Order: sequence, then structure tokens, then C-alpha cells
Amino acid sequence: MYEIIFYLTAAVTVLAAGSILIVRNPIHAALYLVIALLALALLFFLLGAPLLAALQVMIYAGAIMVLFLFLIMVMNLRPTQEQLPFLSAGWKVPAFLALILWLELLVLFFGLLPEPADETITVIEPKVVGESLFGPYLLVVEAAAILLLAALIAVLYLSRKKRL
Amino acid sequence: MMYWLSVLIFLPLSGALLIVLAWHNNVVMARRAALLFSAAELLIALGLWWFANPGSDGYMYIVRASWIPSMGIQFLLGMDGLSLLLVLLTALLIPIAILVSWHSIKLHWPVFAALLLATEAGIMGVFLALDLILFYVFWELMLVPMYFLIGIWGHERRLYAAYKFFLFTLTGSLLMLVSILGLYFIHGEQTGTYTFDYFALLHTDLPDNTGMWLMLGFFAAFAVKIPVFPVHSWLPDAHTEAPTAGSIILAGLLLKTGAYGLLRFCLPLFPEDSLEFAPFAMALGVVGILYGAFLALVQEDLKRLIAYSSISHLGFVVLGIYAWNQESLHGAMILILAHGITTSAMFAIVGMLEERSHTRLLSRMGGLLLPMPRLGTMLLLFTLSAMGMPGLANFVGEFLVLAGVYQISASFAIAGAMGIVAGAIYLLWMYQRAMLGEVNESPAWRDLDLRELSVLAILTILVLWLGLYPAPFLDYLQNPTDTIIELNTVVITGTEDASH
Amino acid sequence: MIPLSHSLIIAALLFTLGLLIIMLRRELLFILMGLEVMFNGAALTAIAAGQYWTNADGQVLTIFLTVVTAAELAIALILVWLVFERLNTTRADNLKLLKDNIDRGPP
Amino acid sequence: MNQLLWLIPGAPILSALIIVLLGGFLRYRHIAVLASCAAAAAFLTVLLAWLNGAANAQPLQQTVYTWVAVGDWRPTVGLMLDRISLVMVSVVSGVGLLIHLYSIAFMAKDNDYRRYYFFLNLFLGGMLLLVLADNLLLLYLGWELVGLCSFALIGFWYRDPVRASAGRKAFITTRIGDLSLALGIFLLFSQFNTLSLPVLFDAISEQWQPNSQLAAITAFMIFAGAVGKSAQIPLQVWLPDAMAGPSPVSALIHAATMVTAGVYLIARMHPLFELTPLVQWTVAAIGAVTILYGASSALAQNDLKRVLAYSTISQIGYMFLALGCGAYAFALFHLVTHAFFKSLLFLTAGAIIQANNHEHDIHRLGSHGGHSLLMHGCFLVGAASLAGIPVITAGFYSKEAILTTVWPASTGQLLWVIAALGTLVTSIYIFRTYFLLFQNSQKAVSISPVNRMMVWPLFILALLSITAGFVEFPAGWPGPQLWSTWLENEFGTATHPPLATVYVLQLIASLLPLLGAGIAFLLVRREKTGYRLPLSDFLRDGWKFDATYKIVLVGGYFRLAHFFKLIESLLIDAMLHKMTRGYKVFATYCRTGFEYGVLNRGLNGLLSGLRFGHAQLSTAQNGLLNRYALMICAGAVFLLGYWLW
Repeated sequence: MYEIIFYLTAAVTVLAAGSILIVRNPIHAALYLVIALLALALLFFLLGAPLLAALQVMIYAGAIMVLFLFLIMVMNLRPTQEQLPFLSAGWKVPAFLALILWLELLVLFFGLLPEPADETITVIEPKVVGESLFGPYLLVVEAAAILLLAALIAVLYLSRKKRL
Repeated sequence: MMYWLSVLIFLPLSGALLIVLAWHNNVVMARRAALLFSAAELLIALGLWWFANPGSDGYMYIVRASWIPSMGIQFLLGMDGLSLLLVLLTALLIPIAILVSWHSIKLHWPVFAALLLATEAGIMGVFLALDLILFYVFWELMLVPMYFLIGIWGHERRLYAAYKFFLFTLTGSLLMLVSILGLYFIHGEQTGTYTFDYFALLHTDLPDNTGMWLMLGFFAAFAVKIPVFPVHSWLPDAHTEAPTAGSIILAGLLLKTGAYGLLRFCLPLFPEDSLEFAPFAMALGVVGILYGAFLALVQEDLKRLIAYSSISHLGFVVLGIYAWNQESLHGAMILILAHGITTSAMFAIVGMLEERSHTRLLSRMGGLLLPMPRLGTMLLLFTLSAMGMPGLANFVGEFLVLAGVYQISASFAIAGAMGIVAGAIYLLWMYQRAMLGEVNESPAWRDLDLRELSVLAILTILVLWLGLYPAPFLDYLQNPTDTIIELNTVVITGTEDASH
Repeated sequence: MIPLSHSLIIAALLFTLGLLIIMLRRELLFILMGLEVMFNGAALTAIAAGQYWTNADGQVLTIFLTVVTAAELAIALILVWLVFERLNTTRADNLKLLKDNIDRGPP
Repeated sequence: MNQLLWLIPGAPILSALIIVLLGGFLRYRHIAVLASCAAAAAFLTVLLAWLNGAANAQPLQQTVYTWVAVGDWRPTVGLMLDRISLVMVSVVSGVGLLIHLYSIAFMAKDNDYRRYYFFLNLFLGGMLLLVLADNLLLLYLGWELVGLCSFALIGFWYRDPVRASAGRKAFITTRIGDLSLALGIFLLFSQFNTLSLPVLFDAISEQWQPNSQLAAITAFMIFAGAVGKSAQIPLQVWLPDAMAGPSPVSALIHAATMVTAGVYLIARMHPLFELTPLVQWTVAAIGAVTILYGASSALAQNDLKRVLAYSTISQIGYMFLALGCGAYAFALFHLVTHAFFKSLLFLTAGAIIQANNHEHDIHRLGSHGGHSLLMHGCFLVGAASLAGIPVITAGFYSKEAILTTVWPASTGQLLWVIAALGTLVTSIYIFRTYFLLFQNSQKAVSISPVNRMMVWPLFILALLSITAGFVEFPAGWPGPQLWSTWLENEFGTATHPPLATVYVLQLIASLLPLLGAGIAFLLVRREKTGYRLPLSDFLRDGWKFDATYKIVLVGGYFRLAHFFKLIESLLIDAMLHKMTRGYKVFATYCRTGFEYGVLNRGLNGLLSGLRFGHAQLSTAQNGLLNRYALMICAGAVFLLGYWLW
């Protein structure tokens, strides 16, 4: 049962991501992306990472998607007039390359990884993650904070009407 | 107490930085700040003087800190009587240069002030450094701002003069650098410790010819700065084209670094070779005395005339240094001070004349004593000092030099004494053409104002002090002189031992 | 039980799809979305691996990945907006200012 | 008393200092009175010294402070008052005081009084320092200081270029003498390592043999210094021109005091000169020649002050003659009397010239006519004393004393004849001047009354010009011989020939001035009809010394200087320019030959190759985002494939 849910969710994720490739309307694409992200959050949960699942919903599906939508709204984008990939002439080479890449990864995973020793799913509690974050990774957290601050400043700067 | 020596160097540097950063477009504040910094420097120098004991042996103050230990380079400063007096002279002349430039510099005052202060730091460093590399650093440090002082604020042919100045002095100092490195490696190979420490290098055993070559490297750098006869050609141009403050620093201080270098490095590091070289150096000195005096006679440009007179006077210094005895060394050192004061004052006066009439040509002056009695009197006083009037500063130096030289060689002394007569001729001729006779043209001559008068009054007091009561200064010179003379006797007894 | 390799295959699929989006779509917003997909593929890898070794580090890495994505996306979006404002287009093909032009010669 | 010694030179110098510093706040009267008070202070101190018995006691000494300190050698500002300096100090301060008083009225109309009194006071101080110095270094200071003041006062009216040049000439000419003096001092210093006079005299007499070469050289050098200051041949050219200064200055500096500094110097250094008869003889010979030179030149002058200037040269010649013959006491004696009568003459001349609108020519001054009786009388007294009219004038006694001692010296007869001839000519020229000046004086009463302040100094000097001689009667006379006995300790006694010879010589020497006066009377009468002396142009130009020096020395010197300037510009600067140009040529060659020919072509080839490659490769740089992503992907594929394989 557990597995079924998992694979189903995985299928949803992949399908949603694939749909982004082919839809014309940006709004639709955004919706597909939300679906993919939410599905991914479920995958995280199923894999035993509840904290990350929650974060995924909040940050990606919540915040980032809003940004996308907001931008699409502001720019007033119409459904794109571009030739869709499958109808255009240039789709074969990328598709081929992507296929090869996927195969290579497949080979990598099957060829190199040992069989899992433990069959049960172990849930890693948020507490553990938090201890790890504010323990050995404290400095990285600080760095991330600074990165965010820098991004914030950069965005503020770029959005000014009169730049220096 | 000791760290004041470092303060002497870094105070003007930080002052220069502060002025450039804080008041780069506020002329009034920049002037005041520059004056304040140089005055503070003067106060520190006076304080060091006050607490120094003239009778103490060797160096009164020493600062030693590690700088680049892997190469044996230290931050080593030391002050003996000679350095002390020259530091005092430097600290005195910089505020005077600033005061003289008060209104005459129209462009970029803050930068000008900063460069002046940077030069001061360089000169202070030269007079204090006892690590050869440190010395070399300061030696070059004072060159660069000077180049800009001439090149930016000079007169019509300033770029030519600045180039010439830079090329001459740079060539000399590169030769010195080669010599410094040579000495360093020879000493290192002999003792195993590679160091640029002056005291360590003092007693280096040099192979026969090497010593002479190394000495000549040092001598080349110092001779260009002094300047000694065949390499003097940059001086008249640089003096003539430099702004007044530049001329004051050039004549009053930069030339002295050369003489100081001879006394501090050339003689003590290479006593045997210097002794061997002494007759040539004295001959160069004598030639410089007479040659400068002759050329000064036929100059039209007042600044050029004083420049050539500097060559003549510095000839006495070289003569005195290489005569190498009690009287002549004292005389040379006093003459260094006296010439610094006298010539600075004369350049300041010429600057004041130029400010009023925009000319330095003697042919366009004449009769100026009538509209400007104070200026005329001051010029007379310093002219008299320059020509060796007893009771004024230069006389003590020249008399002692000649009295000392006479004991070594009468003919050099006679030739040098003829230089004094020649000095009287060209200086009086100059004075007559500028000050006496009928007034030639009449721009709005006005007499000295309070600022100018006070500048000259300070220098007047010094000239009289040095001339009438030089004993306190001479006391400070006793120790350095004794040190140098000891070297001479060591050499002589040493050779005697070898012959026995 | 779900083997690690399956998770990784899904991750690889996601990554490849994202890459395809980037390579094939001409609209800047789509490209950014493709980028998101790729990031998420990477995040899935990290979490799956972390769970496999029962280690919190995978999740920590994902958190940082999220942070970086957020920062990147914020700046990228504002840039897209600027591009749209200046050039009035969001088509990647129209943004060829960096194209080298041999006829102009070296600068 | 020892502690007051500094006041003698110190008072005038301090006053000079006050004048230069605070003079701006003072008016003429204050400055003049201050300056005169300073001179009076100096004179009173000297009087005090006399009253305290300085004349007979040991020399007074005072060390003011250590001047220079070099090792063990510490020359001081030290003063010494022995009998020689006492004579000089008395004369200098006395005459100086009188001339300060005279100047009060004389300079009243001049605007530059501040400068005048500054230099006059400074001169007085310098001169007193010179004669009081107990070491040669300080003496040299005074020596130069008076030279400076002389320079400044000769060129006092500096707006006239001729006067300004005269000052410069005086300074430089004496400086040449000073050079020699300085070298003499160096020589003494290098020998004895001291410059203190008493120590030096002991050392000289102990260490140097008579006739030794070193002593001769030293003595000669010092003598040359004295020649410059005292305007003897060949350095006499500056003195006639020095008359460009105000008359009181001429009286004080160029007649009474500074020019006699050379005499004082030789007298002071007499232990050295006594070692070297040759130099002594040279001194005498130079003196004798100068007597003739000055007297004959004075004969042909038309400028009143120049007559007196040449007369001064000639009279100092007498002093040198006396010095050369070992009669130091009589040299000083003549110095004193000369100071009196020559200042008298100069001051009188100054008053006459000032009263006649600065007219210097004696012919025109004579034809003006109007001179007061006082002027007439004073000039007559001075002239008589200068000529040495027997018995009643001071000049007679001093000159007689010299002439008597010259005879027994080596080649004394010849020298005596020259000196006697000099006496005759002296009498002729001074009475010629007198007759020319005052021939018409009965015609008119005084037109401009002379100021009271100017009269008193003249009276005193006139009185001294007559009575000063009575302290020393000639040899063989029944009067007292106070002077020579008083100075015996310092110099020893002067010899004189047997009394019979003495009387004959004295008779001849006494008659000569009277004869000269008669000749002068005849000469003046003929001169009015247009007669001119033979060689008068030659004589008036001072034997053409000036012209010769101007061509040979001054011209040569300037030519040499220009030559050096040429060398500087030709050799040194031009060489630099040549080097620069050569450097430029080399650089140009490098540019055209190497740079263009070799480097550029190679570079161009390389460049075109690169351009080609670039054209081929730049198709990849198409700016399309998707293509770039494609390429990244291709790279990833390649890398992964590489690792897998």
C-alpha cells in the first residue's frame, strides 16, 4: 500500500513536471509546477522527512509559486505563441540528450548502489534536524542568513527606479 | 620615551592622509591642519631636544622593532646629536614652507599640504633610519612627493626639471641600493647572519676592491643629492622651477640628506676606502665651491643664482667631511644647518618677491630697498650670512671647515677661502642689482606683512644664534664627530700595524 | 519498501525533465520553472540518501538548497522583470546582447 | 672694572639692536640721542678704565661667554684691555662720540636716519670689539663687522648706483685682504691649536725661530689683511670711492678708525713681525710707496673729499712705514693724531659741502666764496696739522717721531727721503686745497650758519689736533716723552740715530712743510690762470690703478665666469641633451625597424590567425540561452560518459 502511494505520487510528480514542458499558458505551467512540488512534498513525507515536507509546501508551493504568479500577472503574459517543443524542428537533439542522461543515471544507480540493509522507513524527527542545524552546521546557517540578506539587498537595489 | 621617534615619522604621514581624506576640498582647513601637524612635529622634536643629553655616548634614542625578519630587515631608528639637529631643522623648515606657501599656492592646497607632510615624513625617516633597507625606503619616499611638488606646482619648465631631478636622484639611489645589497651579502657570507642592521654592518671586513666599489655606490647616491660638481646639473633646474616651498625643502633639507648620508653611512661603513678616496672628494668639493661661485655670478634668475650658491656652499660641506678632523667635521655639520636656514630664508624672500612682481629676473628688479625696507634688510642679513659674515650662521661652519682643512692641505684651504671671496662678489652683486639703485619698474610693491615677517624673524633669530652662540649646537655634534674621527685613527693605526 | 534506487530514478527523471524544459522552452519564466524542477530533483536525491543512511544531513542539505533556491529565484525574477521592462520581451532568443559579432572586431 | 669691559663694545651694539627692533616707534631725536648716549657710554667706560689705572696695571680681561666649542678648542668672546687696545679704544670711542654728536645735526634732514644710526652704532661696536678682542677669531669678527658697516654706510645713499657700487667695491676689495688674514689665522691655528692672543704670543716666541719660513708666511698673510683694510698699495682702490658715503662716516670710518685697524693689527701682532725682518721691510716699503702714491694723487684731485681720501692713504702709509721700522709706538702715535686732524678735516669738509648744496669740486667751492670764519679756522688747523707745521701742531710731533726712527732702519735713508718727499707733497696738496677753498672767503659773510651741535665736535677736534702732540716731544728735545715711555713695556724702545744727525734731519723735515705751503700758494695762483700739473690726469685717476684693475681683474673675472657658464651649457647640459637625443634616435630606430618590421608583422600574422579562429568559434557564442544550456548538457553527458567508461 505504502509503495503504491509512493509510486503513484512519483508518477504524478513526473507527469506534472513533464506537462510544464508542453503547455502554452504560463498560468497552467505554474499550476503544473505547484502540483509537482506538492507531490514532491508528499514524497518527502513518505521517505520519512516530515519537516522537509512541511517546508516544501510552505516555501515552494506557498512562497515561490506566489512570486511566479505575481510576475506572470504583472507582466500580463499571454499564452505563449512559441512553437511547442514537439512540433518544432529542434526537439529531437535535446530529447535525445536527455534520454541518454537519464539512462546514464539509471545505470549509475543500479550499478553502484548496494542493496538497502534496512527495509523499514526510519523517520528522522525535526528535532534531530534542528539539533544538526544548530549544532555542527551553525556556521552554515549564519552564512545562509547572510546570503538571504544579500539577496534581499540585491533585489531591493535592482528594483529601485534610480540606481546609482 | 623611545616611541617618539616613530611618532616623528608617522605623525606627518597620518596628517597627510587625514588632510587628503577629510579636507580634500577645504583649503582653509587643509592649511590649518597642515600647519598644526607640522607644528606638533616641531614640538615633538623640541621635546626630544630638551630631554636629550649632549654628553651621552652614542645614540640618545633608539627604536628597534622587527619588520621583515626573514630577510633581516628591521624597523630600526636611532637618534644621535647629528640626527637630532637635522630633525630639528626639518621640523622647523616644514612649517616655514607651509607658511610661505600660504597664499602663493593657488591650486589644490590640500594635496600640496599632504605632499609636503609626506616629504617631511620621508626626510625624518632618512635622518633617523639605521636599517639600510629602511633608509633606502625613506630615501625614495621623500623623492616621490618632491617630484610631484615640482611637477605640479612648478613654473614654466617644471616637467623638464622634475624629470631631470627624478632621473638623476633615482640613478644615484639605485647604485646605492646595489651597494647596500652587496654589503648585505658580503656580511652575510662572512658571519652567517644576514642583516641590514647598521651597527652590525659597521665592522664588516671587505675584500680589497669590493669596498671601494661599494663605497662609490653610496657616494654616487649622496653626491647626486648634495650635489657634487659633475652631477649638479639637476639642481639649478629643480630649484628654479620648483615652487617656493619646494625650493626651501630642496635646498634646506634634501641636499642635507646627501651630506648626512656621507657622514652616517659612507665614512663609517667604509673608513679605509673613504680615506683613500678623500683627496678626490675634497678636490670635487673645491671645484664645486669655485665653479658654483663663478656660475652664480652670471645668472639672471635669482633662484638660479641661489641654486648655484648652494652648490658652492655644499662644496664646503664635502670638503669639510672628507678633511676628516675635529674642526672640519664640526664645521661641515654646522654648515649643513646654517646653509639650511640661510638658503631657505633666501628662497623664501625670492618667493615673496615673485609673489609681488611675478618675476625672478634680476634685470627687472633694482632699487627695491626703497619700497620694501624690511624685505631688503632681511635679504641683506641672509646674504651676509651666506657670504660668511662672522657673527652669522655660515661663518662658524666655513671657518671651522677651512681651519680643519688647512691642517690637511693648505692648497685646498686656500682655494676654499677664495670661494668665500667669490661668494662675496656674486652675492653683493646680486644684492646691489636687486635692492640698490633706482626703482626699475613698479608693480605694487608692498613690504612684508606679519606672516612673512614672522617667518623671516624666526630664521633671523636662528641665524644669529648659530652665529653668535653655536656652542650648544656644537656640543651635540661632539659625539658623532668623535665617532667618525675614531674611524680615521683606527684606519691609520691599522695600516701602521700592517706595515710593521 | 522503496529502495533507494527508485527514489533516485524519480529524482533523475525530475532533473532530466527540468533540463529538457530549460533546453527547449524559449520563455524565461518557463526556463525558471525548469530550474525549479531541477532543484527539486536534486533535493529529492539528498533526502532519499539521507533517509537511506538515517542521517539528518540530507535534510539539512535540502534546507540549505531551499535557501539558495529562494535567493536565486528572488534575484532571477527581479532580473526577468527588469528585462521585460527594458526590452519588452521575455523571450530568451531575443536576449542576445552577449552574442559575439565578428564584424565589430575586438573592442 | 673687569666686569664692565663688555660695556665698551656692548653699549653701541645694544643700542644698534634697539634701533633696528624698536626704531619704528622712535622719532629722529630719540634715535640720535640714543645712539649718541651709547657712544658716550662706551667712552665713559673707557674713561673709567683710565681712572681706575688701566694705563699702568696689568691688562684687564673679561670672558663674556664661550663662543665655539670644538673638542678642546673653545674660543670665547673674551675681551682684553692692555695698553695697545687702550690707545685704540680711547681714540675710537672718543672720536666716535664726537662724530655721533656731529651727526645729530648733519643727518637731521635725511629720512633714512634709522639705518644710518644703526650702522654707525654697529660700526662703533664692531670696531671696539676688534680692538678689544683677546683672540683672533673675535678679532676677525670685529674686522668683518666694520667692513660690513663700511659697505652699508658707503652705499648709504643707495639709490645712486655709483655710490652703491662704491660700497660693494670697498667690501670686496677688503675681503680679498681678509681672505689672506683668514689664511694667516688658519696657519696659526694649525700650528698652535689656539687663537688666544696671549697664548699665541708665548707660543710664537718659544717655538718659532727668527727668520723661519713659517713665521714669514704667516706674517705676510696677516700683513696682506692689514693692507686691504688700511687701503695700502695695491688694495687701496676702494678708499677714494668710499667717499660716496656721508661725511661723518668718512671721518669716522675712512679716516679715524677702521682704516687704521690694519695698523692696530700689525702692532698687535708685533711679536710675529719682529721674527721676520723681510716682511717688516716689506711693510715699510709698501708704506713708503703708498705715502708717495697717496700724496701725489691727492695733488691732482678736484673733489674735496677725494683729496682727503688720498691724504688718508698717504698718512696711513706713514704708519706702515713706522711699523715696518719697528717704531710701533710712533705708528700708534701718528694714528692718534691723524685720527684727530683728519676727522677734523672731514667734518669741516662735510659741513662746507652740506652748506653748498653738496658741491664737491674745490674750484667751484672756492668761487662760491661764502665760508664762515669758523670753517676757515678749523680747516686751517686741520691742514696745518696734516702738513706738520713745526712745533705748533700735533701732526708735526707724530710725523717727526716717525721720520727720526726710519733713518737707522735697513735702507732707512732711502725710506727717509721718500717720507720727507711725502711730507713736502702733503703740504703742497693740502695747502693747495686750502687756498683754492678759501681764497675768496673775505668777500662774503657766512651764508648758512653752522648748527651749534656741529660746532662743538669741531672745536674739540681742532684743540686736540694742536695739543695732542705735546705728549711726545721729538728725540733730543727738552720736552717730556710720555708716549714712548708709557708704551715701552709693550713694544720696547725705538732706536734713533745719533743726536747730531737727528737735529739735521729734524731741521730739514721741519722746513719742508713751510716750503710746501709756499709752493702751494704759487701753484694756486698759476692754476687760476689755467695751469695744470704735468701728469695730472694720471695722478687724478690714482695712477690708473682703478682702470687697470677694472680691465684685468674685474673683466677677467667676469670673462671666466661667462666661460664657465658656457662650459656648463655646452658640456654638461649639451651632453645631457645629446644623450637624450641619442636615446630618442635609438627609440625611433627601434620603433621603425624592430617594432614595425619584426614585431608588428609577426603580431599581425598571429592576429589574423586568431581572427579566423575566432570567426569559426564565435558561432557557438550566439547568445541563445537554450543553446548554452544544450552545451552544458552535452558537457555533462560527456563527463558522465567518461567516468562511466
